[in-house]
Amino acid sequence: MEHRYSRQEQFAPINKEGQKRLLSSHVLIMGCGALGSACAEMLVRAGVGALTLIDRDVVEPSNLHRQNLYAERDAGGTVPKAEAAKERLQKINSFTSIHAYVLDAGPEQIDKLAPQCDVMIDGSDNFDIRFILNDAAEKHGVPWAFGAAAGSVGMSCLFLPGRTPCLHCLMQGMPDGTMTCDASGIISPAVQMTASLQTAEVMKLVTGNTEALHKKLVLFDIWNGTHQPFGFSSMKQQNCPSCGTAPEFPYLRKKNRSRIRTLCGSNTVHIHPGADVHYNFPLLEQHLAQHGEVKKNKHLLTCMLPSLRLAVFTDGRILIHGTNNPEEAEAVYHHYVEKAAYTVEKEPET
Amino acid sequence: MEHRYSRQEQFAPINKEGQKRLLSSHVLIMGCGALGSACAEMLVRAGVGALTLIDRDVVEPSNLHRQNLYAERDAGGTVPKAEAAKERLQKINSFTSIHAYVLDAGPEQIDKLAPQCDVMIDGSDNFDIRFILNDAAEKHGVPWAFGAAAGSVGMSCLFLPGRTPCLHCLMQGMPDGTMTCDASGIISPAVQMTASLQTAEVMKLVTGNTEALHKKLVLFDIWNGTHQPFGFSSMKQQNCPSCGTAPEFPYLRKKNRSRIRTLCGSNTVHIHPGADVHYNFPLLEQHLAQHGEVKKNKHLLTCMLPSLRLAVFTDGRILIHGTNNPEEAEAVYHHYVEKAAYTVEKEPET
Amino acid sequence: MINILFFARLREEAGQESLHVEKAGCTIKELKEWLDKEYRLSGLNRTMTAVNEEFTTDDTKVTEGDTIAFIPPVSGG
Amino acid sequence: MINILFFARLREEAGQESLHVEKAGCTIKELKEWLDKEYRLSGLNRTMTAVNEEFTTDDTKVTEGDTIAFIPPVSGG
Repeated sequence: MEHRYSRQEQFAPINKEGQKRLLSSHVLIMGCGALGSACAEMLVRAGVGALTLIDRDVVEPSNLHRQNLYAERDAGGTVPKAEAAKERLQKINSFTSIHAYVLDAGPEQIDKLAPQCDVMIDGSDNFDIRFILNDAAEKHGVPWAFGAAAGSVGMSCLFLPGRTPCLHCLMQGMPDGTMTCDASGIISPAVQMTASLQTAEVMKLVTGNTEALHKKLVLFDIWNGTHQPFGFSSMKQQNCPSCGTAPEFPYLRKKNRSRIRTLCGSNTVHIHPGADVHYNFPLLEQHLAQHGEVKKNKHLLTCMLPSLRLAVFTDGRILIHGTNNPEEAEAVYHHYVEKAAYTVEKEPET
Repeated sequence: MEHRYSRQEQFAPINKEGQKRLLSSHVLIMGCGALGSACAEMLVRAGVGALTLIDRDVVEPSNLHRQNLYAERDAGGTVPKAEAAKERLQKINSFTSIHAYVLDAGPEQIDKLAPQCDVMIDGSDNFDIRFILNDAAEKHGVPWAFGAAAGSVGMSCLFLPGRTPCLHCLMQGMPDGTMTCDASGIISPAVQMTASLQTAEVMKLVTGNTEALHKKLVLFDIWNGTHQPFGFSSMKQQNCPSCGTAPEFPYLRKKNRSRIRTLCGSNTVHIHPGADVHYNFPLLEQHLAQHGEVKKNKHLLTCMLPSLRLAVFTDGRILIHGTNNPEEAEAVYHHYVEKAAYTVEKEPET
Repeated sequence: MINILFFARLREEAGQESLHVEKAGCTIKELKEWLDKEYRLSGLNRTMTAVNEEFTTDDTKVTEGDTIAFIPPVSGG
Repeated sequence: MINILFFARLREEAGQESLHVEKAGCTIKELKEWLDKEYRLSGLNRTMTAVNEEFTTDDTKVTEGDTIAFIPPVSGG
């Protein structure tokens, strides 16, 4: 029987030499939602040597229509995406070394993990994380593949520190009023197309085909049939705070990210009380059991409240499903969770 | 928790009405290789009501880098793709009704299955099958989504009987010297991109968005960054034997397809002795066991010969892995298999 | 005459794919202000802009025959 | 002057993406014969041809300024 990478080595620009490089490369994927799942599967099938997966969320039924690593049995709302992703990926390729972090990664963690990998892939759903990735990429000289999709639209772009302008140059600051999956929905062909564009650039990079890199931002709409590359080489700002002559990496310095956030594409509020907040889980369970059914595993504890579902992670984060209202979520947190909280000093788990 | 199709219904052109149509649609996928796997997964996740899968092959290690329904445990060379595909797809969505045929489908079977579905997807790797699909599509008025990929190149096009020219008009006869995965290799982003283009058109069709159909052939090369639609409305031939004023559906009439074929993308020869040839399996097993290790399941029997691997299917077909030489394969067939063959008249299993 | 292309959300808001207008000589910033006033397009301020398929900044002057694309960032994933 | 674009396999064989030649007035068939002779491109006979992004047949005449794309069919999958 021919070996598993034979058809990929047969592709002339990769060949045996490129495959060898691919097998010893390390890719970090930030977020295991739709784009993260799709990129991770392609790269693991292709034979990437090591993969670092980071995701803070659990698998929900509404993820299944577009997130290709998850099956029905994962979608009960208690399995962390990073764990479910790793499990499926290892069945696909047991030779890839996969590090899965169930973690709401912020500047500290990304700053620590970025220099360990050859390239980073954006599998996130928000520009807060993307600007942190961009700063970490510039600081450590690690390329990263931006990707975003909503509705039938997608965009993708590889940023190469020192060789292309960065995201900060291109967008000239954090965008607002962006297209989200919440507002516009999302269809899986738009996801796979965006992820294919991201993965192709990453494959060029890790197989040593740097001369083939596209160096353009591609924008498409798979529903109306448009597909357009845009050059951005002239956007470099010499005084860019992320990649200019005296960079300050402003998004790596921000420790005070918003504590309460509404998640893209799900009727859910995320609360991060702080890296040093933890819970007395036996006490929490005893308390919550009076209000609804409690389930737990090594990563989290869930409780079905009358109209909401609560998930408390061992790293201190809370997801409140069934609301988009930060104030309601805050009230739920105070009422049900806060009394079991305590504070410790702890290293980020990297 | 929000339901599994909530983000797809949120996409305005689909909404609840389109989702309802999707849930009651029936799609046929011809071939469960790279494109067939990718289209099947997207459609099953999206909630397609019924899926007919047809494939004649077994899962091999060299499929894993690009065929997204298969994992390592499937790739021992004894599990039929249609079966492995169905198993994974049902874990993803247990509500889709999936009919899996382990079958070397020819004109008779396709002619019979085409009118039962709303649209057909080309997941094959050769134009022999595509011209049969095209004739069946025209005869029964069923749209079909052509797709092909090799190297980093892909093309896709939806053919609408009565509304667009057909494949026969467009290509003006069976092409030769085409790009194959054998010669050019194949990378998974090219597969996912082609399948995304096919699936998007199929989704438009089955959700009732016919005015959004692209009606162009899209050609791309994801390595050099080209992506180009081509119109083909002027290619309609009034005397086309497949879709003209007096159609003869020539590819549905051909019963004498080549008996021995080399398969695309694998060092394998396929022998089809004829629909009425069957084997005495106990005799075959007894005979083959003298030459190498024999394994069997309900679909096939395999034997590891000194330098080749032989798979004999219960429907009469033979795959000989480890050679590209039809003459060598023919000799192996005569030497090891033919003496256990007998002939019966049997209906095609549809 | 210049050619303006709208993408993604802006295409829906504008209700059209493109616009041909006599606006050669003005800057991207002026063009955005004009579109904001005439077509009530939202968030043009933080919309990326490309002239002839190359991204550019707000102070760029557009010239006769240019194609200007307005691209609102997509954030989902 | 016409603009010839090569795709997929033909691009590799031709060693270039495009060609500018003085061939206005000839048919696609004549153009294919010329390319076969001058550039030794294989299988042009069964190659799909588009003029200005619309597929067309071998008897079409090309006119000044046309862009002609040669697209060899891909069969894998």
